[in-house]
Amino acid sequence: MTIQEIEKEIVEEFDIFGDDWEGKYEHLIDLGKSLPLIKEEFKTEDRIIKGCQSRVWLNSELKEGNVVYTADADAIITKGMVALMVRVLSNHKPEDIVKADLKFVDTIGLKEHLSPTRANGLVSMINKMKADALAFIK
Amino acid sequence: MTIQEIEKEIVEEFDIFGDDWEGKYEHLIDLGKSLPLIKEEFKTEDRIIKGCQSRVWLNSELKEGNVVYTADADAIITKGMVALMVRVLSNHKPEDIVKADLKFVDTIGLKEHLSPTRANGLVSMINKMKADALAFIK
Amino acid sequence: MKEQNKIRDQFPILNQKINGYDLVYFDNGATSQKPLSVIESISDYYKNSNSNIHRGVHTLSRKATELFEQARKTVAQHFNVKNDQQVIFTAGTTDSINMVVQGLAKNYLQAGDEIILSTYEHHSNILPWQLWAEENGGKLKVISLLDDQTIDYAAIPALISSKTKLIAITHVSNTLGLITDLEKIKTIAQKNNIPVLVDGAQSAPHMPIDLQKLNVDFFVCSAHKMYGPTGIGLLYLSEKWLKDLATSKPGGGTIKTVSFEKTEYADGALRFEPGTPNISGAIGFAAAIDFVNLVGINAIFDHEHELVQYAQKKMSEIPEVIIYGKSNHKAGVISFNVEGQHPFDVGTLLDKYGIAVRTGHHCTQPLMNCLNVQGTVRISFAIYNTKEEIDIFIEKLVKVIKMLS
Amino acid sequence: MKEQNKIRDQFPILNQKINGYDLVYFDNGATSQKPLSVIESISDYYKNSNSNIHRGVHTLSRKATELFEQARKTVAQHFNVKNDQQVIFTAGTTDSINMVVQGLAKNYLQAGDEIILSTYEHHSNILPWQLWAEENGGKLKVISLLDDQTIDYAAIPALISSKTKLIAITHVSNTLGLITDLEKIKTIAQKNNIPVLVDGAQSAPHMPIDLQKLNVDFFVCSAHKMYGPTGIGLLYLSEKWLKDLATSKPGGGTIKTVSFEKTEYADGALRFEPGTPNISGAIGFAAAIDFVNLVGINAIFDHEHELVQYAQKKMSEIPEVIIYGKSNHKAGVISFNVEGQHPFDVGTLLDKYGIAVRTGHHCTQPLMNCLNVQGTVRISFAIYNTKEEIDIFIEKLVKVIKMLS
Ligand SMILES: Cc1ncc(COP(=O)(O)O)c(C=O)c1O
Ligand SMILES: Cc1ncc(COP(=O)(O)O)c(C=O)c1O
Repeated sequence: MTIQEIEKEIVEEFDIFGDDWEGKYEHLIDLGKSLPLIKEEFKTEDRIIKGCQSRVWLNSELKEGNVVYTADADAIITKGMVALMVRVLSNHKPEDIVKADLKFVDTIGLKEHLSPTRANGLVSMINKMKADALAFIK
Repeated sequence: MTIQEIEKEIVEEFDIFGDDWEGKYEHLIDLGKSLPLIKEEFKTEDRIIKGCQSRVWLNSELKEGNVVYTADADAIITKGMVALMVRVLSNHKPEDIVKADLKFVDTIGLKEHLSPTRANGLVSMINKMKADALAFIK
Repeated sequence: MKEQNKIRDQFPILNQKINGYDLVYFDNGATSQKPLSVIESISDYYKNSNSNIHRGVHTLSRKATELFEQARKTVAQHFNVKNDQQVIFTAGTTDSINMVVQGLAKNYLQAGDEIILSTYEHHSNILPWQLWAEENGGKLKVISLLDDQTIDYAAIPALISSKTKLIAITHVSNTLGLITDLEKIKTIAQKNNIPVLVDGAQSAPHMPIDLQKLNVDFFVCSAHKMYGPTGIGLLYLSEKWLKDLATSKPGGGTIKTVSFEKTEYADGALRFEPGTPNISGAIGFAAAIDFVNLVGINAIFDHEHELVQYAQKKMSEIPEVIIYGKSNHKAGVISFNVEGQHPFDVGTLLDKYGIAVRTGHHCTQPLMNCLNVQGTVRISFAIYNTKEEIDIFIEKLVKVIKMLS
Repeated sequence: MKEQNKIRDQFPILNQKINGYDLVYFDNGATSQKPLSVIESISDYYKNSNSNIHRGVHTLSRKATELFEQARKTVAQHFNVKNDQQVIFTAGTTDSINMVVQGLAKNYLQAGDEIILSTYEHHSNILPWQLWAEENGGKLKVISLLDDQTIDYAAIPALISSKTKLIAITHVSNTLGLITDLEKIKTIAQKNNIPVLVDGAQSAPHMPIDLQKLNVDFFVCSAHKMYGPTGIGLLYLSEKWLKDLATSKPGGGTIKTVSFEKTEYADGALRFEPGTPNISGAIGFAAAIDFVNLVGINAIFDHEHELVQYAQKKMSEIPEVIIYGKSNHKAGVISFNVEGQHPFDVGTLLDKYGIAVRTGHHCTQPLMNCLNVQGTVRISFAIYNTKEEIDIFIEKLVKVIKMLS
C-alpha cells in the first residue's frame, strides 16, 4: 500500500466512530497498547525524542530501499499516535516519506496532538522521521 | 497676621482672577520674579532640595521665637509657589508652622503643584520647612 | 451559592465549552483567571490615563504616576507593609528572586557561602541560587522531606554552619499545596542570624499575609497567580535590605544624577525599578488586590480549604488514585497520579472532558525525584471553583481511569 | 486627512480635554498611546484564552501558548528576523540591555576590557555598562558629538583598542531625534571584529528595521513606545549570541532538566525567558505590530518626518527658541529651549493649554552636560499627530513665552 492508501485506511477505520471522541480515543489507546513498537535495546538515551512530558523513542533503518521505523512512547496516547505514524510511514521509500503530508491526523480529529505547542514530542518525532528519511536519500 | 490670615489674604488676591487661569499664573510668575528670596551665599549644595527637574534652596533661622525662611528656586513657577509658602509660613512660631494645613493652595487652584508626583521639589520643600520648624521646638 | 454565582459572573472566561463540555478550570496554580474589574482597569488605563510616569510635568503623566504609586500603596496595604517604598514592582516571582540573588552576590555572598533550600522548591527558587553557586563557589544545602512530604524541620539545624548566608523557602508548595511552617523556619534562622527569603507565589493567592508580622527579609510573589495580569510581581524588601541590597539592574529612572564618571542612585523602590515599568500591570495588580479584598482573603482560604477537603475525600475513594502530600494543612492544591498511568494521558483525557489540569513536573524536578515519579497530575483551586465542579471532575476521572486501563 | 481621522479614531485617549483645552499629545518619545486593537487584544486574551503557557496539556493552555508563540513570529517577521527563536521577550529595552550586559559579563568581558558608547546614550544604555565597568575593572569610552550634535564618526577609530569588546549605540537619540548612521558604525566595528548592540527604543516606532540586513549582534526595543503595552520588549540576538550569551536570569521554563547537582538548560529563546512571561504583553505587542503594518511603517516615517520639518520651520521663526540637534536627518523628535527660561516652566504652562510635552534631562544627563543645559523641552510625534496640532502648539508656545518674559 502507498502512504496515501494507508492514510485512507486509517481515516476509514476512525470514521466508524463519527462524533464519538471517546470511541476514537479508546481505539487510539488500544493501538498504543497493542504492540511493543521498538526493541528494548533500542530504547537508549540517544534515541529519545524529548517532549516536555512524554518521551518518544525512534529507530530508523534502511531495508531494501525502504525506511523501517520502530518507535515507542511512555504515555499511552502518545504511543497510539506513534503507532499510527509508524504504520503510515514505515516501509516506504525515503522520497515518499519526505513528501508525506500526514493530513489524516487532521481528518480523524487528532490534529491537536500534532500542535507544536503540545508537550508530547510528536512533532519532533515526525520531524526526526523525515530528517532520517532525507539522510537516507543523500 | 496669623498664618490663617495670610492664607485668607492670598486667597482673596487670587480670587480676583476667577476662572482666568492665565491671570493666576501671570500673577504667580510676577511673585516669583518680584524678589530675590535668599542670599546668594545661602544657595549652597546642602541647602538644595532636589525635585527631578526644578531645584529649590531653603534656609531656616530662628529669630526672636519665630522661624524666618528664605528660599529660592530655579524655575519661575516653582519660585512663585516658594514665594507664597515663605509669605505664609515665615515669621511665625514653630508650633504654628508645624500645624499649618496650607489649604489655600487648593483653594486658589494650584493644588497640582503640591502633588507628590510633581517634579518640582515643592512637597519636599514644605516637608523640610515643617521639619526645620519642628527641630526648633525640640 | 448566590454569592458564588456573583463571583463567577466576574470571570467571563469560565463560560466556555471545551470539546462540548463546560470548562472546569483547575489549573489555578499555574495562573488564575482574571475578574472583569482587573481586565477593565487595564483597558481604562489605556483609554484614559496612559502616559509614561515619574518626572512628567503634564497632566496625563501626573495621572499615570498617581495611579502607579497608588497601586504601590494598595499592594503595601494588602500585605501590611510599613513603608510603601519596600514594595518593588518586578516582572514576577522569578524576576524578583533573580534580583535578590544578583544583588546579594555583589556585596553579601562570598565564595564558600551556603544557601539552604527545601526539596520542594520551584525551579525559580533553585536555579538562580544554583547558578550563583556554580559561578562563585557557593553551595546549596537541601532540607529533606519526611515521608508525608512535609519539611523535616528537625533536620535544619544540622544543615546550618557559619557559612550559611540565607534560607530561601517556598511558603506553599506549588506541587503539593503543603504550607511551610515559617515560624519554625524563622526561629532557627533568627537564632543563627540568617536572613530568610520567602517564595510566596503560591501563598499570596490563597491566604492572608502580614509582612510586618511575618518579619522576613525578602518576600516575593506574582500578580498573575492572584487574579492579576501577567508580567508583574512583588519584591518586598525589609527596611535593612531596601538600603543594603546592591543594585543589579540599573537604568533610566533609578538614579539621581548620571555622568560617565559617576552615578548617584535614587533611594527607595525606584533604585530597583529600571526603565519604564509595567504600568498597566501594576494598576491591574492593584485591581486584583481590590478584588481579593472585596471577597476577603479569609473567605478565599476557607472556600478553597473546603474544596481541597472535599476533593481529597472523594479522590481517596478511587482505589487507583495516589495523592501526594496528603496533609490537611494545605492551600488549594492537590497532586496525584493514577496507578500505572502516565500523568500526561490522564491530563489529556480530562481535557477532552473540559477539565483543565496541569501535568508533569510542575517545575519541581527535585521533588519529582524525591517522589520517584516522572510527574503528577495537579488540580488547584481558586475562589470561583465549586463542589459541583469537583463532582464533575471525579466522575470524569473515573471514566478516564476506565478508558486507560 | 480622512485617513488621519480614521487613525485618530483608534485612539480614544486623544479625545479628552485638559484644563478645558483639547489634548495635544506630543510626549510619544516617552510612551505612545495605544490603538483600540491593542487594548482589545489584551482584554480578549483575558476573556477567552488566558492560561499559563508551555508544557500545558489542556486546551486553554494550548490556545495561550499558540497566541504567545504567534506573537513571537509576528515580531520576528516585522523585523525580518530569520529564526523566531532569536526573538526574546523581555520587560523592555532596559531589561534587554541588562540581560546582555549580565550575560556578557559572565563569559565574554574581562577586567580591562572597553566598551564604546556615544555621548547621546539614554541612561539605560549607560548605567548597566557603567556598573559592570566599576565592579569588574572595565572601561567606558565615549564617542563625542560634533557641534551640530551628530556623532563624530571620525573620532571612533581612535577610541578602538585591542581591549574594545563592544560598541553599544542608540539608533535614534531619544532627546534629539538624530538618527545614528549605523552603516558607518558597522564598517568600523566589522573591520575590528567588534560586536555591536543597537538600542532601537526610539527607532523601532518610527522607521523600517530589517534585522537581517542590519546584521548587528544585539538589537533591543520596547513595545510601549511603538503602540504596544507596557512591560514587554524585544531582545534580538544574532544566531551566534543565541548560543553564546550566558544565562544570567534562570528560572522555571528555561531548562530541560533540573537536579540540585546539575541543570541542563533549554535551547533557543526559552533559555532567556524565565518564569511566566508577560503573556498578555506579548500578545499586545503583536497587535501593535499589526497596527503599524496596517498603517505601514514607511507611511509612519514619512508622516512624522513631515511633522518634524513643519514644526522645526515654524519654531525657527520664534526668535527665543533654541533647537538642539537641528539636522534634517531625524525621526519624530525635537528638543528645544526658550532662551532664558527654565524648561520646567515652559512645560508646565504648555500643559495648562492641554499640550503634553516632556521636559528635563530625558534620561540623557551626559548629553545635557555636553549641551551645557539643565534640561530641554521635547516634543515627539506619532502617526496620529497632525499639522493642526503643531499650529496649536506654536500659537500656545508664543503665548507661554510672553507670559514668562
Ligand atoms: C533611546 C532609549 N533607550 C532606552 C530607553 C529605555 O526604554 P524603557 O524605559 O522602555 O526600558 C528609552 C526610553 O526612554 C530610550 O528612549
Ligand atoms: C512556588 C512558586 N515559585 C515561583 C514560581 C514562579 O512564578 P512566575 O512564573 O510567576 O515567575 C511559581 C509559579 O509557578 C511557583 O508556584
